[in-house]
Amino acid sequence: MNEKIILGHGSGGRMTRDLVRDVFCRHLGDFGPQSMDDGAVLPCEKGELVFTTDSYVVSPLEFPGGDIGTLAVCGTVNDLAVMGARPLWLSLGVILEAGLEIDALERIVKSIAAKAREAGVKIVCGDTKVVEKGKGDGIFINTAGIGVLEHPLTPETIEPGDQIIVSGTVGDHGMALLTLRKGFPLKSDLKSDCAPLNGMISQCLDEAGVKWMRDATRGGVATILNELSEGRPWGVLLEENDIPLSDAVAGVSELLGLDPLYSANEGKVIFVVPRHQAENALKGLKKSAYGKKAAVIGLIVDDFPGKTVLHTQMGTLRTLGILASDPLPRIC
Amino acid sequence: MNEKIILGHGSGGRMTRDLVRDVFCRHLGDFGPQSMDDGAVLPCEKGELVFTTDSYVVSPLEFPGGDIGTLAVCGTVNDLAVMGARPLWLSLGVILEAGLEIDALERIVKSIAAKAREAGVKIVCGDTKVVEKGKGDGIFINTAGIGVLEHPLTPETIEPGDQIIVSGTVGDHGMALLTLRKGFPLKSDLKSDCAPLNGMISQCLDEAGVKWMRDATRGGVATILNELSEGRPWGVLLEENDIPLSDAVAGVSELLGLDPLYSANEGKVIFVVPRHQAENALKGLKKSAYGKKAAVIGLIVDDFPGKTVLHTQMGTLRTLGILASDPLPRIC
Amino acid sequence: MNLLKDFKNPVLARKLSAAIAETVGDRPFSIMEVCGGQTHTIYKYRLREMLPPNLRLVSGPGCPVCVTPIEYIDKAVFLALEKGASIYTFGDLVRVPGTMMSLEKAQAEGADVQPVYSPFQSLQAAKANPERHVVFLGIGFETTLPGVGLVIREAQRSGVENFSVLLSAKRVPPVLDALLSSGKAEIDGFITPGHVTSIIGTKAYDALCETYRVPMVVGGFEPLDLLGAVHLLAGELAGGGTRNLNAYSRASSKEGNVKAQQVMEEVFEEKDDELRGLGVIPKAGYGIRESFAEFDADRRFDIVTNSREPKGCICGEILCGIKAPEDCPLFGAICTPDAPVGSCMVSNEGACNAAYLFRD
Amino acid sequence: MNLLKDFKNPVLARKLSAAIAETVGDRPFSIMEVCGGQTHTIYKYRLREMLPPNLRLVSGPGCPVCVTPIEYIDKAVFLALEKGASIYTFGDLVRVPGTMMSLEKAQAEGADVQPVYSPFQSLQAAKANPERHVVFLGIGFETTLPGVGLVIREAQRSGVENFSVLLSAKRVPPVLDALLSSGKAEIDGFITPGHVTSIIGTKAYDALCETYRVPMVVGGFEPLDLLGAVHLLAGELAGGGTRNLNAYSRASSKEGNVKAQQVMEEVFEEKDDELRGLGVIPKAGYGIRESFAEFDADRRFDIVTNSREPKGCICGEILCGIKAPEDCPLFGAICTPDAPVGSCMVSNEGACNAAYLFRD
Amino acid sequence: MRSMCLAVPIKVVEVLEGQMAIGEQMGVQVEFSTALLGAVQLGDYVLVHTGIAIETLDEADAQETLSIWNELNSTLGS
Amino acid sequence: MRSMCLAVPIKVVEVLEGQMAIGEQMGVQVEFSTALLGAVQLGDYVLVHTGIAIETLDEADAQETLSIWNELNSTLGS
Ligand code: SF4
Ligand code: SF4
Ligand SMILES: [Mg+2]
Ligand SMILES: [Mg+2]
Ligand SMILES: [Mg+2]
Ligand SMILES: [Mg+2]
Ligand SMILES: [Mg+2]
Ligand SMILES: [Mg+2]
Ligand SMILES: [Mg+2]
Ligand SMILES: [Mg+2]
Ligand SMILES: [Mg+2]
Ligand SMILES: [Mg+2]
Repeated sequence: MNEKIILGHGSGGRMTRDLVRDVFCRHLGDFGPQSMDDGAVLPCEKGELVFTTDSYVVSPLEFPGGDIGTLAVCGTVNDLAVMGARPLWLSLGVILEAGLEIDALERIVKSIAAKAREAGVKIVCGDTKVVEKGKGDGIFINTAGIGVLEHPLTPETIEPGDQIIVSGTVGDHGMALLTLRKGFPLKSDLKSDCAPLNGMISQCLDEAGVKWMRDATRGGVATILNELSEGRPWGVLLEENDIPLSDAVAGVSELLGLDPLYSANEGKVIFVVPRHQAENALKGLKKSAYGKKAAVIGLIVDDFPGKTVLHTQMGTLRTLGILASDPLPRIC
Repeated sequence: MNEKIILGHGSGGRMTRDLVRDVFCRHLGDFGPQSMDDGAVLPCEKGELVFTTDSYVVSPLEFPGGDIGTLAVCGTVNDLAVMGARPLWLSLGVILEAGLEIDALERIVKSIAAKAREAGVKIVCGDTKVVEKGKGDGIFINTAGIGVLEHPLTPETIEPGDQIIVSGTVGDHGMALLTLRKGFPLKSDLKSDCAPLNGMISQCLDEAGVKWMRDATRGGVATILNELSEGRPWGVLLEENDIPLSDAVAGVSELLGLDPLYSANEGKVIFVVPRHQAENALKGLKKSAYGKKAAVIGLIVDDFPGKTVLHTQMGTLRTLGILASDPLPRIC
Repeated sequence: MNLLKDFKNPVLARKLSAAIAETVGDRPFSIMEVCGGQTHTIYKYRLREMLPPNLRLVSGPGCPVCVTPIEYIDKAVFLALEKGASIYTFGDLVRVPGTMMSLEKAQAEGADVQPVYSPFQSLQAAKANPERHVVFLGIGFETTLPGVGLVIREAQRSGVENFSVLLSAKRVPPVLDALLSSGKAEIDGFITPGHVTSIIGTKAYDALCETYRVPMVVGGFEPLDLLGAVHLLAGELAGGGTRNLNAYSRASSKEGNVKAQQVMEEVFEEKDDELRGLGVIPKAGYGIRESFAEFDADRRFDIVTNSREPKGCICGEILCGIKAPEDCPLFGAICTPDAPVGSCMVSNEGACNAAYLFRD
Repeated sequence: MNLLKDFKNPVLARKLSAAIAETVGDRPFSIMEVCGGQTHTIYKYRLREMLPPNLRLVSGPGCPVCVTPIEYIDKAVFLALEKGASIYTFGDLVRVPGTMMSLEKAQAEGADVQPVYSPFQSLQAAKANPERHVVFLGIGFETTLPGVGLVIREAQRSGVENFSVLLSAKRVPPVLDALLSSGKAEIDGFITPGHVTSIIGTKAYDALCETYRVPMVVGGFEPLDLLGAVHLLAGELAGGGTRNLNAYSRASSKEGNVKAQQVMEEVFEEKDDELRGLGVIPKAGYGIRESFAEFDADRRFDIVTNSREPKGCICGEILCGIKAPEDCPLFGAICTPDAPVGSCMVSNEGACNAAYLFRD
Repeated sequence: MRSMCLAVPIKVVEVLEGQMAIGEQMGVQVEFSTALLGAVQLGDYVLVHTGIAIETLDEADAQETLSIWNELNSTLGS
Repeated sequence: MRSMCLAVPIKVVEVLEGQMAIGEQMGVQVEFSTALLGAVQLGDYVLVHTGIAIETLDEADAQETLSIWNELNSTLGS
């Protein structure tokens, strides 16, 4: 390949997936990730560990509802939790750009501490690098996380009739960051939904036979559900009217012509549960402050195998595909 | 603090340590690292894990003897190995700058695969982000690593008479990268010594009662030995004449007025072993291609408690302090 | 009332759908929705499912990104990379392939490319960064043009020297005229573009209806707006009418927005212009008047391009309503939103993009 | 032979050491090593340990970074941040604190600051980046000046327009003259700087020896060079001699490097100049001649500074040999290489830096 | 992000200097130019395209349109 | 990095165009200007400071200096 990396390669859409497959997985072979899952299940002498990593490159560094530090803890904690693990330990690698205000750095580190405390995880090792001004963007953060696998998921048992639940309103993080773009004449009370969800998830796991779950980050609910349905003998059918949406997210979506189903969340999980457990799952979720607006938004169906389909508010059916990429700001 | 981050904060010298202590450790408190060690020992149900992280921001991305990918694997593998762990799993987080050639990326990923294979570790999870051109520097890599603790070190048993061993020539990586600086009219056959040392180390551990070891990366041998001696009731005495040095490293040092004892290594370990085991340790090291030039370079002494002192080639004694920082290029 | 939600009411939609079916019976008709925004809504809500199979909806030439010649992208890339200009643009343009590269790829080569919501942002950026030259990519139909005119006027009024507009402005009526006069597309009626009509007024279509004896109805962009427009058209088609009607009267009038027309008149002048795939059409475009020449990037810079249209792309025929995206052999196989060949695959308002995104 | 290693031979060192001790007996003498590079070697190899305690080595004013006024740093920062110039500099200068900030901190504010090994690199950079103005920070004594002169001459010859030098060039003999005439420092003999002497020749010290009746010996930079110089000086001191001798004859001669002197003469002209801590000294500096005015950053730019010397720093007295670093109340407590107060703490050739780095 | 044909009804909540105004739509505020309209009143609905109001919306007309469509069920089966 | 007073003996291994040469020191090659010297010969030792040769080194002189110092043991105890 004689092409160059462009922004789209980091969009989280198909271009990212293709790059990972064609470059990383191909060359790493046996030494690379054996699945495209966000975390890896590791055989331990007794029990199994889950290990995951994410880098955070959000701009701006601080935003309503959080900052890059909040994201770095919550993102990795959530990645562990949605694998069915109890998050225990995080690493913290920061790349600082010369010129960053130490005050800003302190605020971010405080956020990290606060979220680690809330999530009950310890940051057990770290690393600091500084790059020249103009070779970074304030601060980049990598966190890797280790958890103990307590509730292995069973996507292979998913069957038509199983219910799709989302833990709250959709698209908040992405739309909140979009309205902050420099020069955009928009104002709203939108906040990122960034939150550590391991507590909420474990309450849900206690109550319901969760078969699969995933945090709906880059690419949003539509992308995550596509990952669920792809290659399966069944399909996902969503009910547009049932999808929780804050007024402001709906408003920004209309103003900018964007679809909130593709907008990133940093505090929302999609669950697949058996139909008879859906009520319990909702009850469990609503015990958490982060799950108050949880709702059943669709179900697994025999029709449309491999696809995710939306029953629109007009009563028609529309396939939800995966977007290639967005010319949008970095949001996580 | 109303100061700003400057390059010195990332030099690996005292400014870095102060920043970590005053900002990260202070705010993270109980949730942060409990020691300044590079890796963390984690209680596992059966046995103990070691978990470590490092970001790699070297410039240029490719250099004689390796590339940023080589570094990212070897650096983290070595950090695990010098904690007495058997490295098992790595995570891989990359931050790509728009405009990076995919060819270059492929070469780097191939290096990662090759070094992982050589070290016998698996890269089990990863993450890819892309930032705008001018907001990064080609590629930044973070690797976090997990190993199983097999040979806990016993620095508390170190006593006068114990021998200091280095596994080979000193300063190669740092000096090799320095000669590559844009516009510098220097040429040499210097290569980075970047290598995965877990194999060599385990051979040494089998042969000798290693009490302490450390890879002598940023800050070089002098800085790492200062970390060893600081606050101890004994001192470290080095014999300048015994320190293995390649001609080219000596030559660049003279030309640029630099001290190779402060130059980074990416394939060298310092060991402390009991006097009677030193021969065995050397024998073990020399079984590895990476340990052929291993040598005893000093010993633990009653004099100079807390200090590292050099017996110079002139026969005088000189304290080796820690440098504050260097106005040098990023080298790891 | 909520002007957005009420026009998505599914109960009313079903009523309109039934009324349409009853009105057209089983006679076959083809209706063209002129505007790309309308195409987007039709695909997004799958409105074709709500129409009888004998009533065909055909996408028209009203997607501004789609009709912009490839040379325009090449010029923008040239200004960014060779002249070091900061490019401010509607987001849709960023991924459109040029002959050598898209603006997104130019970005990876170091170009400063900023997606904006409003052309005013580009003028603000020029004022805030006097050391850089800011070029706004002024593409669009009559909906967008008055705003671009306002910004140019304001730039002159406030004496901004580091700002210019690379213009590719198109006019709907001459394009429809060309389409109808060519006789290639067999269209029985048109849904004319609501927001363009807000500016130019419904009177702009009177002559077309009369000359070509074809009914036209102004349509909005909500599902009900479009079904309402189809409903009115169905009545005309069923009864052989050729009137110029308005199903978007809450937002467009006979005269249109006179102030906006004045701004356009002041800043721009009509000219023959090329539309991608359609060729040069008399009076189909606007240029910047001599009195504002300093803000015309084309005049201000010596722009050198070497443009070639991509091989095999049938965007032109699709824009004329002669072919559908699925008729293109490249569609979905070689040409996808990840690696678009033609411009119709890029914009959310392009027929190929909508057809791909919302495909089954 | 290996000209580097052989002059580090510890056996010969011990012989010289013994000979020195025997020569001076127990009479107290103070010897000043003039050059910062010599100070560095003395600390690095702990040569004081090899001398009898009654023979005191005192660091002199020959560290170029140390004697450069703080205003010079302020000018460089101004050029970088206010004029957007690219600053090319010897690495030692990067961390020297200015009144407001060091160049390293300016870098964190966006300044382009490039450490180089040779001034030629800066001219190459100017040729390679015609859109930027490159300023080379030309500081140094006579060792360094001919190279800076060569680069300025070459810049003129090749018509480079985006290059200039911010000059702060000092001359050793007038500085020693001022030191001796002030009578403040009680120095019995001088080790004169080997590489400066390679350029200016030993004859440059003849008048000083004669006027002030003090012996001088040219010393090199290897441990044996310095011990050898001390050995010769010891002989003079013991015998009351005041000769001007050369212990570095393999690299310096009576006449010095005539070509280098010609380059200096062509490009520079002597002027009274300020040395940090020492004040203005007649003929102690160089300026750029009118014929090369275009390459003089001071002439080319309107540089505005508001410089203040740091409080409490006694660099000046240390440079005169009146005080030692340890006499400064800030030394090691408030002033360290991490947070240097004065310039002597920054350069590897500064007395405070060497004293701190190699302290026990 | 789609901006080209997109125009959204916005309720005027504040009239600013220099032919600018602030409007609201479902809790989101947007600043826009009113230079293409006559004077706007608080409470007016305007159609905003790329940060510029291009038309004042006629609420009564909208209401009427909707009720005409609603009437369709009297002539047709529901 | 220290450059200010630092000058290092370099052996000339290649003479280039334009008053430049390449020298070697312990396996490291450095390109430098010879403009301040007369013609340099292969094998000459020169003193290079900031990329510029400032003097030709006199090996015989160095040898002599060393042997003078070596003679000191005949007059002193070792
Ligand atoms: S599918 Fe692609 S190539 Fe074919 S007409 Fe559409 S845009 Fe052109
Ligand atoms: S220790 Fe610091 S403040 Fe004191 S004289 Fe030296 S440089 Fe100046
Ligand atoms: Mg992850
Ligand atoms: Mg994640
Ligand atoms: Mg995830
Ligand atoms: Mg580290
Ligand atoms: Mg930046
Ligand atoms: Mg580490
Ligand atoms: Mg490390
Ligand atoms: Mg380490
Ligand atoms: Mg990830
Ligand atoms: Mg870069």
